[in-house]
Amino acid sequence: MQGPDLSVAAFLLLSALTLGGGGGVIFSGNIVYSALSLMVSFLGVAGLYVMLEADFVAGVQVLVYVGGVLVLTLFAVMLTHRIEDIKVSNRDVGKLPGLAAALAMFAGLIAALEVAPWKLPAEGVAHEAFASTQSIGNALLGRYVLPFEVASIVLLSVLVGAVVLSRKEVAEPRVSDDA
Amino acid sequence: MDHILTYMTFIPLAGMAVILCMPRGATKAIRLTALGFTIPPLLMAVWLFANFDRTTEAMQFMERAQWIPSFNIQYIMGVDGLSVTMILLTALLCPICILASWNIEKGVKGYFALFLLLDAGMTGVFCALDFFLFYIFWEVMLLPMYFLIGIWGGERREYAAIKFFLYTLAGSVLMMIAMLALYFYNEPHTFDMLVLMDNAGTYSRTFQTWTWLALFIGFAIKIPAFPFHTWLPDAHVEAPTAISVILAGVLLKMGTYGILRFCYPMLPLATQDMAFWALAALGTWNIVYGALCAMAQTDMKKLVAYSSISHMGYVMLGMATMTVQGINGAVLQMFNHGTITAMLFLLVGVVYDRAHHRRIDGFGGLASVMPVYTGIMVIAFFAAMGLPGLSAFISEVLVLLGAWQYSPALAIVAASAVVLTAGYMLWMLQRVWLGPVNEEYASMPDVNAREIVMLAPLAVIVIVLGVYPHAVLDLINTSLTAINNTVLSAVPPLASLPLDVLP
Amino acid sequence: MPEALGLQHFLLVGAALFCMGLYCVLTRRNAIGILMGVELVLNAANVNYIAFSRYGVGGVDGQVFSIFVIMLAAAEAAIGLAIVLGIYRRSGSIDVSQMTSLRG
Amino acid sequence: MVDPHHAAEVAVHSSQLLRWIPFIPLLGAAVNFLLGTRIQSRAGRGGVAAVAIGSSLASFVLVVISFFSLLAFDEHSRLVIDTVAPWIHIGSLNVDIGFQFDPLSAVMTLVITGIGSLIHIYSYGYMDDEPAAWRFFALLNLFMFAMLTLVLGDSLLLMFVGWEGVGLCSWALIGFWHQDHVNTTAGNKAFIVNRIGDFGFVLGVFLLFWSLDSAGQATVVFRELPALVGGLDGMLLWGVPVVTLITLFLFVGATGKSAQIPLFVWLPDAMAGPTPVSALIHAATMVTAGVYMIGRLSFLFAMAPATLEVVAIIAAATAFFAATIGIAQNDIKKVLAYSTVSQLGYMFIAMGVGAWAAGIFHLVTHAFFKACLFLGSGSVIHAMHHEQDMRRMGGLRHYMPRTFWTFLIATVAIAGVPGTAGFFSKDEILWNAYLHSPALWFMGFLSAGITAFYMFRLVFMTFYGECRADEHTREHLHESSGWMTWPLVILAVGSLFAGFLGVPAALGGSNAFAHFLEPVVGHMEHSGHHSLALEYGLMAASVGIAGLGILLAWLIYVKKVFSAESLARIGGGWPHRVFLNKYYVDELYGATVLRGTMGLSTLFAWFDRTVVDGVVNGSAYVTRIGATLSGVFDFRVVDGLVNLTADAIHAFGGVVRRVQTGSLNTYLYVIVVVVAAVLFAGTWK
Repeated sequence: MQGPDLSVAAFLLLSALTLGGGGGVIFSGNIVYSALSLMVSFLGVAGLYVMLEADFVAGVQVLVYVGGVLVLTLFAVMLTHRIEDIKVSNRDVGKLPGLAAALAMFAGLIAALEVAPWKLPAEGVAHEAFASTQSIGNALLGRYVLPFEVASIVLLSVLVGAVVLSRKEVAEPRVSDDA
Repeated sequence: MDHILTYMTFIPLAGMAVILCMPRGATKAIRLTALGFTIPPLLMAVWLFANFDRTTEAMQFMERAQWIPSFNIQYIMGVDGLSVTMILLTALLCPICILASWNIEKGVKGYFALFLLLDAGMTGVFCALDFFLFYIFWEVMLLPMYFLIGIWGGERREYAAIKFFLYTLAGSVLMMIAMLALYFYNEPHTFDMLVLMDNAGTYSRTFQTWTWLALFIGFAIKIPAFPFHTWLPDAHVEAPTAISVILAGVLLKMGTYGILRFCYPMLPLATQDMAFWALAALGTWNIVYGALCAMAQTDMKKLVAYSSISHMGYVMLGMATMTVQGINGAVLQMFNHGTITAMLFLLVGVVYDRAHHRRIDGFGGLASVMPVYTGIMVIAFFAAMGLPGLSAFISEVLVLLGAWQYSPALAIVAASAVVLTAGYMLWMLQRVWLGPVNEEYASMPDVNAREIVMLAPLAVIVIVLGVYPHAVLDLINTSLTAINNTVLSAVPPLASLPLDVLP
Repeated sequence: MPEALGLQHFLLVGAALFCMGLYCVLTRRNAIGILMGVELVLNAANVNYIAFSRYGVGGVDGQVFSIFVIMLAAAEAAIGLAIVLGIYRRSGSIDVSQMTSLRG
Repeated sequence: MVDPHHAAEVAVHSSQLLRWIPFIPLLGAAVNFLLGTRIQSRAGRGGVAAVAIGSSLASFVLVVISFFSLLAFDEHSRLVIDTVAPWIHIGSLNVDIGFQFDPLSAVMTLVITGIGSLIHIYSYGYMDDEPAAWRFFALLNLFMFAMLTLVLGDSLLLMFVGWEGVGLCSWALIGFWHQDHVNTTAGNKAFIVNRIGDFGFVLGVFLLFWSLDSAGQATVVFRELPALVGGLDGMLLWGVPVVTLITLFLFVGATGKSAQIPLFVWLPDAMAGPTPVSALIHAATMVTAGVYMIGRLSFLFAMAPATLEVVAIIAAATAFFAATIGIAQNDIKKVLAYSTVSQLGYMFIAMGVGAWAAGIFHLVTHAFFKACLFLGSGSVIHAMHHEQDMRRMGGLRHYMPRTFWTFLIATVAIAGVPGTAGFFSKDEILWNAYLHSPALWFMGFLSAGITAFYMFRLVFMTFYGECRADEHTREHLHESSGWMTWPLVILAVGSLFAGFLGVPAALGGSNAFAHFLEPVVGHMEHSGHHSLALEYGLMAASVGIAGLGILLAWLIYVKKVFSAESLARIGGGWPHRVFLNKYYVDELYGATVLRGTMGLSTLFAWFDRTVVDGVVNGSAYVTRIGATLSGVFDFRVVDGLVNLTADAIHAFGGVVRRVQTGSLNTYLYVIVVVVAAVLFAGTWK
């Protein structure tokens, strides 16, 4: 672990990366840029995970989100848009009410954050680092084995479901897109 | 026979699953399956009757398991004399009702599946000893009833079904409020009815009063007591015969069962305070009001429905008296009314099946056309009138005897209804069954074997209980005496007494 | 050892990220854009989980939960995008403001 | 559960035989109900009749055996009990299905089974063309069972079983020819009016039970009662001694069953039933149940002099008014019916003055001559092809001599001609009435004269003079078969000689009947001493007025010295109209009680459908529903609340469904706003 100053600096940097990426996602008019900003944000989050001693999750984050979800998203973007009109298809509506709602929510969250009685370890108890990968493995095959198995079923059905949903139907008239 | 109550409750549910797997067209097989799945509970009920320990008021055949531990909800089943009587009635009426539904042609599969669900719900209600479980069964029962009336009913079935549903739902909501109140009042929170009863001494008078009122209105709708009764005639008129039988035979009893199971042992102080107006006076009013309304009806089923209102008034009056005779008479009356009204509805159903209407002035002289039918019918009618030697006499005499001790004035008013009852029953008897033969129905066939099979057991029970009422009285006496004593001996919890009376 | 960084800091980042995702979901008309917003929201939740796991008393549980969240996010993305494709094939557009067949 | 003190006095015998006295007729009824149609189609009417008559006779034989075994016991231990099974044991209420046989039950059962058997036999002749004979005989047997339960039951509750059971059989037998609404209406009237009486009866039982309960030990068992009722002395309810209230309630029951004012109206209508039924139920047995009940509870009534006054006054009034109505009736059975009401009044006079044994004695003699009269009239009606109007009869003594002679004997007996049964029993009552109050005696005395008059009017109109029947009927006039006439002969013999059971001391007899009953009903001593001369004088007076009545009837209806029409015009004709229309009591009840109840019922039904929730719903809603439903009566306001709820939910749904825009954005906004609000609310300090 680095000294306090360094860790603060790292935190600030990663937060900026995360939130900046987020800002890019929401404000970019071009959906491809949005997708790329999303990637930046994900990477920032992964960095935060590392700072929080959750290196396994950080790895998963990079692999699944950056490698999987994002690529998927980009595929979808490509499949649903003619290349030439990519730019116009990422319009926003009702920015002001949305902003108001989001800010209201943010304020609410801040307020909750201030007053919530977080369940923290007692004063003076030192934080113990633990081998996160091993613990997660034990937890997944121990206490959480049932949700773990259920998750596998969920994934299987997602697999099947996605195939069924995106399967091209022969009789579909609009299928002849230049995807 | 461990877990007998669980079996009794869930065998019909299994039957429902089986029926759902059967092809839609196999109507005969579906009917037989439905019948087949109501017979084991009946046999188990007989076994229960034989093996029930009549000397203790403790719950018997208890089963207990954790269900939702985080809310301390348990699966508790058990019976005492009060509930075992009602279970007997349910188990008896269900096969009979399946037989009475033999002529249903529309949506046979759905009908019998729902019916078995209803059966499971009803049995569950009487077995459950966890308030939450009770509530679940209570609601489980409501839904099939709604569909059974709403789909297989008469002309205004949807109106009747919705009315039934809304009324009952309103009752359920109040009951749920009371349930939660009891749950949170107890520390640790619990739905265990035995614990709720044991802690009855700690509930303050105010708490008891409000909880009592919520529960009472919930149950009064089911009974149905006076201002909440109007769903009943409509539901009865529109419901198919078998459903009317279940409605009058079992569902109405749940109201009074609930009062005896919850209000009495859990809220004894409030019971003491409320019994006169909410039970005794209202019950007496029910008796007279129902009888007078019945007298003016032109539809046979409606007449029987109003007579139910009248007869259930005896139950309310009897339990309110808090005498041993009154409370025993009340529960005996619940059982007797279950069998007698079931007979009456079945009998009305028999002519309705043949003539497709139920207008009292639309018949005449059926006695000449259908002698066997008329013979059974006379038994049912005179039983409903409380003729000595038939079952209802015993219960009515016990109720009125108790009522006299409680308040002679109420007893006199209530007893005067025997004249009114004789009036409307005989009047209907005369117009439908006696007199010159109505040519239109001169060739109506007499009851067939199936109808005799469903009517004869009830007729036999009506006669046997008139001569040997202790078949039921022995079952209920110990438990009811205990419940009665709980109420009579209840004193306010110490905390609510004024400080100066404390040592 | 007093730490310079506390739970609150990370939660603050999470909250901000959450609100961005929320704003995205609220304002985008493009279905894919909305899905991206959802991903942001889920990430915000994950940040919280991991932060709780580090600073709170739950131990490894938070991390396990975040794994599940990631799993669900992946599943959601796959299905969501497949649906988007389906809708696109059916209506030629993925503008959510035109998808109102659920109107009561 | 016999009170030990009481048990020491009376040695209780027990016999399993007793239960079969009521059970055999029940068995007969069951056989005929369940298998009657089959028996009748195989063995004919004789088969079912054999079952019925056989079981009735078997029961009679058992009664006779029991009677003689009873006589063998010491005078004060004449009580046989037979407890069959436990019945109701709840709290302090302990009742068994049990029977008891003592001198009072013995007398009653002898009458019921003896005369009952004769009537069974008679019925076989009378119902010779009845296709549903099995039902008739089954019901007769069932009636026997119920009536025997009434008199043998060892508790008030079991007595009540019989009490209502006979009501049921009466209902079914009055409406036996149920295709005619007149008959079934009469049956319903009988049952419902009786129910009013029963209502009083049960209240009396309840009051007795709870009063005894508060006095120490509650019971409704007859043999335990005498020792316990002493505890009721001085007890008050509503400012009235409870004993008075109890006995008054019970007496209401008696007025219903025994057709006294004000509940007598059902009995004349009950004549719609077949004549053997009228004889058995509405003359000899069932209607005397009230008398029996008072006799059974004489110790209780003796404690309530106020009630006895009421009983005596009502009884005397009934005897007199019913007799006057009898003068004007033209239906042969109606005359007999009013005569029955009147004679029952005599019995109640006896009960009211505490002459229990005399009342029961009259019950017995009345059973003989009134059964004979009814059966005789049945014989006439049978011969006349169900013609009951005396104005179309006449001269029948030539066609049916045996019927005539037996009828005449019974008429002589009811008129109280010295030496006949009616003379002894009626004079016993009148003598006791005089001892109590001369006014009471005078009412009875007048009634005796009127009775003699209208009974002989009946005889003269029916059997003397020219036959006024039409040609066809006259051709077929014939004496009835032996099945019908032999019972008549036996009953006529009884009417002549039954009186010698209780010849009073004044006439050199020993009044064996009263002595036999005394251990049960006790004896009420009258203060003061009256001379024999007075007793003889009173006897002579009543014989005299009876003779006067007979003479008057003879002058009017045989000699035609005065025409009946001119008599009817006396006083502007209104007395005759009043008598003919039975003092308009039916009309009065119809206009008040019946109309009132029906009106109340209609009102309540209307109220139920229209008003119950009208206040809640408001008139606007009523109008709206009213427009959509067909008739005015479909206003159904009670339903309104429910419908209103449904409508409200629908309207609410109409608003709420706008929220369901289908736009995900809108949903989200709602969610966000709500969550934010919750957050703020939750964190607000």
